[in-house]
Amino acid sequence: MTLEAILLNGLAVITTGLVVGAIFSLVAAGVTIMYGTIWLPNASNGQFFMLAALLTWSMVIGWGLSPFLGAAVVIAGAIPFSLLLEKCLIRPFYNVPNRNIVYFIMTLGLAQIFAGAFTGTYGQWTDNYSIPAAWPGALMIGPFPFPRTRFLVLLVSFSLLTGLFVFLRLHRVGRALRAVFQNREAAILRGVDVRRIYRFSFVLAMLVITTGGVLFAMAYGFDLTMSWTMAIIAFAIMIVGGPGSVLGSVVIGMIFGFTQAAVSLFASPTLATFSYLVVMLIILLVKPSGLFAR
Amino acid sequence: MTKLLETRGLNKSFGGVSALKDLSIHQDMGETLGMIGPNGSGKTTFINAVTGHLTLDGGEVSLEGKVIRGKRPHAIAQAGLERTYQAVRVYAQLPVAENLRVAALPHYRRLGYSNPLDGVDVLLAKLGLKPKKETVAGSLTLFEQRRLELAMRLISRPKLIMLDEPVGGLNPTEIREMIQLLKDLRTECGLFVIEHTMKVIMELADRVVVLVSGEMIANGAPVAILQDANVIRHYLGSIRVTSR
Amino acid sequence: MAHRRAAVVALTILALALPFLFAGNRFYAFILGITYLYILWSSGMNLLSGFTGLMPLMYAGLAGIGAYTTVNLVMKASVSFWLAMPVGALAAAVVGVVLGLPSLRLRGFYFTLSGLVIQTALTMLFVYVPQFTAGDTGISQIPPPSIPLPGRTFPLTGVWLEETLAVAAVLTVYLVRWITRSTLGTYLVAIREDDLLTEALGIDVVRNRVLAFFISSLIAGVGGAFYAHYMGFVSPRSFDVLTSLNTWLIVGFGGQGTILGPIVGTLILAPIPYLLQELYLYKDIIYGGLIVFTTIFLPRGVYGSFLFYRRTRAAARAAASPKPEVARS
Amino acid sequence: MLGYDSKRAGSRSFFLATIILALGAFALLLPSPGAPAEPLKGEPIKIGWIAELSGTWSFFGATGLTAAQIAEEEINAKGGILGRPVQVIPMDNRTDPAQAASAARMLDTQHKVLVLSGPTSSDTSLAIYGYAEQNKVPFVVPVAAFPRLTRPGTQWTFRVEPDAVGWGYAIVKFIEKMKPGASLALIYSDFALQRAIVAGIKYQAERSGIKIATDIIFPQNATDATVQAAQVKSRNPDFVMVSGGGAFDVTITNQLLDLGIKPEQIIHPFGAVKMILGWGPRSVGSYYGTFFDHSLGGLNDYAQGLITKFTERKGYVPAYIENFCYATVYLIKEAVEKAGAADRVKFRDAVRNINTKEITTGIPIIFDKNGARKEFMYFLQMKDVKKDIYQSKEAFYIEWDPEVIPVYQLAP
Repeated sequence: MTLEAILLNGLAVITTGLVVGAIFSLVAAGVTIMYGTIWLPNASNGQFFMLAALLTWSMVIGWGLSPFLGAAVVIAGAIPFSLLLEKCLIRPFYNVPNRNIVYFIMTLGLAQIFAGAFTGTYGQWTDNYSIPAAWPGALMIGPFPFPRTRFLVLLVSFSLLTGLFVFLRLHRVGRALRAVFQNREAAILRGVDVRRIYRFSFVLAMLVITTGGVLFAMAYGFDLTMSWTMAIIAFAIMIVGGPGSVLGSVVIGMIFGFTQAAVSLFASPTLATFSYLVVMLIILLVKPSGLFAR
Repeated sequence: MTKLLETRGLNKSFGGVSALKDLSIHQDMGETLGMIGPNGSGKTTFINAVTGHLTLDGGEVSLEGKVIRGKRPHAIAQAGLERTYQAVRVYAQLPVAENLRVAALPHYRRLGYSNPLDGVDVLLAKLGLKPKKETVAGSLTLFEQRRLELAMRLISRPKLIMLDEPVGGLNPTEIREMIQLLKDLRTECGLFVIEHTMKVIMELADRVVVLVSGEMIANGAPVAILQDANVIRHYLGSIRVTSR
Repeated sequence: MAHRRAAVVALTILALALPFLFAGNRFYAFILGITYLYILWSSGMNLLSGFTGLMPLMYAGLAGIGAYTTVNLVMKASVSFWLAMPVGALAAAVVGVVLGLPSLRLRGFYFTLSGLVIQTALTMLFVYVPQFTAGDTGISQIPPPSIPLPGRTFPLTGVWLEETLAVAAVLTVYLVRWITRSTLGTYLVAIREDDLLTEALGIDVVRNRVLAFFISSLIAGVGGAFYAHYMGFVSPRSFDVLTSLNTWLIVGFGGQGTILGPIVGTLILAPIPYLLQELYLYKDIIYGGLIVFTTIFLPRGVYGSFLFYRRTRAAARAAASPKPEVARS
Repeated sequence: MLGYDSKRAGSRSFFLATIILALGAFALLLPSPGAPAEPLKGEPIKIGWIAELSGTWSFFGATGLTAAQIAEEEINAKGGILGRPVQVIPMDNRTDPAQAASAARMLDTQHKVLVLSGPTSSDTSLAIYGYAEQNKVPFVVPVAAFPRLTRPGTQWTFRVEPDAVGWGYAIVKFIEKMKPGASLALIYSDFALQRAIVAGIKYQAERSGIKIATDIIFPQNATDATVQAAQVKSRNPDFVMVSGGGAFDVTITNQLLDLGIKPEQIIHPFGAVKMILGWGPRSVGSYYGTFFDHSLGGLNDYAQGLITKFTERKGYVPAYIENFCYATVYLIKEAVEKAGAADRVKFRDAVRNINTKEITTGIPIIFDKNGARKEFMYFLQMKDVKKDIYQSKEAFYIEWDPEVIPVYQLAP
């Protein structure tokens, strides 16, 4: 290979790793917050991700809004939606023993409902969804043209992740949230209103997942198969990174992103997908609490 | 003569912090041994280690001369060494009779019974649980559950039962009854009792071992222990001698 | 309980007779066949999810292993179905035990999660070993089993195939019933309720868990083999996570940890996709709605709730009268 | 079952309300299945239409069914078949082969259909193929390209769409014509269909002196192709054959363009309408294979009728999938009339010996002994893409005999 070719491939790997990794990390962060605080393993996270992406698509293609406006609307809409969900389906189980299993099964049901609704509506309209570049053109990094939109997606997701970090570390509510991560009972003793924290973290997590979906829709074309793939990947990252650990989900998310990007240079991508599952299983067996568990 | 229970140089540490420092304790046949010590002094760890719920870092454990160290908990239980838990543990969803049936199943053949529930009624009568036979265990009072717990051990005719705070959470009257009950049991099988309530230890134990941060600092007759300056400094000073 | 025994016998006879009653209409006969398959599967899964308290989300994957092994033996090595099926079942059972080992380390939910992972891995495996599975295009024209009679072989087609499934289902239910009433059954329930205590009482938790996995996976494998040769077609999609969830939902909907629960669940849920053909756009929604509904309103399942209600009433009476009678499940 | 008492799960009625509301809301979103044609007198001639009506690829099922129903209505409006109405009975296969198999059984045993048809994907078709061959039910495959559907020994199945290995053959022929000795990069998802196409390409490439620059295969449900696009770029081939599964196809295409591959270098083996719209204006200039396109010249009245009626109903123009479904219904009509009765064996023989022209395109329909059709393929170049409409120009047309290359060895 010529030097230029090597440079081209190298930059491709880096940028792809970053973009894909960032989106994975976002969704996984949402899932992990949900599980860490509320003890809610959200099997329908993939569907929520999908919902966000599809709605963005509708806004842009259907209503002809600008991608940015569409994104904003969808993300804003996520708040009341998640509040409603919390009230109807999540809150009633806050005091149920081994509620994680209950939640798991219920969200699996939820996933079915959404899947059905999607195929019954969007599925009738088209088989592939893609929105025009929000910011057309590309930045030249050496020989490698990096599409502006995906650069934007990168910026947004990273600033979001950092924001999430700072919030959890420094802000009062964020600290309370982490207190609940670490030790529910202790948090209660210290007078944290756990139910409020639960509700808050659910909405927060939903927001993060929604944003992930929106960003994905901006960066890539997508179809209805994406939801289940995303659900599994997010779970995988959560398991490996350690439930409740945003740091874990970011680190592992990035690793996932980069492996997916790099592996095709050396091995078959199919092999990569398969290896995730194996790694995940080993981690589950060796350290069920995950690598970054507190 | 062979000891009922004998441990030689037990060692166990959790992440560098040693919970048991080469602990050598023995219990004679027919003897009731008590163990006291401040919280986190390793009493429960000791039971866990002896009954195989924990893997030891080092040391020997033998029951009636037979080595049981390294065996899995169920094997040790079948060898005749059973234990109870600090927090009462019964099958809350199942009726009393079913609880006992489960407890009897692995043992009744060895005891030469044809039916796991043989002799249950006698046992229940002795523990005053007869009328509760069909009640769901979860709906029993704590005291009843403690007795059921005991019954579930006795039904397998163990050589030794290790009781982890048998009167925890009981009121004075119940404690008195429980002590009486345990006294009567001493004829049937060996008892090893961990307690904070000195009253229990004083009345039951023939001999007391004092554990402080995994080390045996004293060992002798209850009365003697009460006077032991060392013990008072380390332990008794900190608690009221009467029952809670 | 004489009337109870009578009811059991009556049910059995009915189950065995139904295929002939439905013989007139191949369509309903087919749905009946599917129903028997799911009775078999859900009873098998119930042994784990209901009586042992482990939710094996890789169940369909195990069925797949049973199915593919059998199909390969029959179609490539032209082994008789009746020899191939046990081999397939055994393969499923062995794999099931191996994949069940995590349950010895992982408690409750983490095991469920690992099951999800394993199931996904198995489905991918089926897609990417086309030499055994023909990849995602699946294996078609799988012959129905046949009984070698002196002189000629008698192919089990039409009503006889459903009858075979009926027998298989009935035998499975009886097997599970027998197990749950045996010592093993008692141990499994004990382990489900409190594994630490159970171990302390001298019961080998590991051995019994492994045993449960073995039997349950064996049943999964048998079901898989029958499925393949009844449908005449298998593809990885036949054994994906949704199938696992279907089976689980049937068990949960009917009532875990009861013998009749899975049967009730199957009778209600299994025919739905076939009877609701016209509502194809709503099927998934109805289905998902059922799952949510079950988790919220019938945490014990249809039959389970009924038993629970009866038991609580009995308990109330027990509290009142000195000579109580207790409802048993 | 879940170890908690439902009473603790809060007010039941409230939940019931919310759930019902939720379901209701979704129900409102859902379009209702297409309306059946007004019936003529007499026992209808039933076509069992097993399609992807729900599940992942429900779009193809839905679009195909609409086209078939247009044909159904036209035929019934013009007096049906042998004076009897034709009835297309839609049956969902949930994009799941196992479901397709049982759907076939239902149509056979419950509805007693004359012929099975409808699937738009290879794996569901293969499931039905198994049932049809085993139970001697005629099966006319409108849109499924996997060669195994007409493997030697096939008795009851007939494929209207040319087989995927053949597409590979056609692609290479097309490249050969444009630039002899050109180099071709392959970048595609790991699905049976794509594997078959590539098998054909590789086989014919050797013989036509086309160099395979690189061969990149993605797992199903991959998300990003930048790296692979870069790999393609760094080999700078003359042409790139792109075929991703679902929307990933669009992603690959865009990312190839991002990296400076020219649209004129890109060849898509097949172009369904929404795919073409998905590739969008950026792809103008690139090529795609097809079997029918509204922008083809000299379309007859049937074709025009299909295009107008279909566009009215769906808001987008029909392409080859829709056309095959439409034409298949007419093919069945003609065969029944030849057979003179709605009898399965007679019908099967009639299809075997049929020698006719595709109702819309006039391209001959002749089946070989395995039920494979005399094959053909168009290659079109994209000229203009708007929101719901596009224009293309014919660049190449080729016809060939199914077994000009050993399709059944290449895609067993």
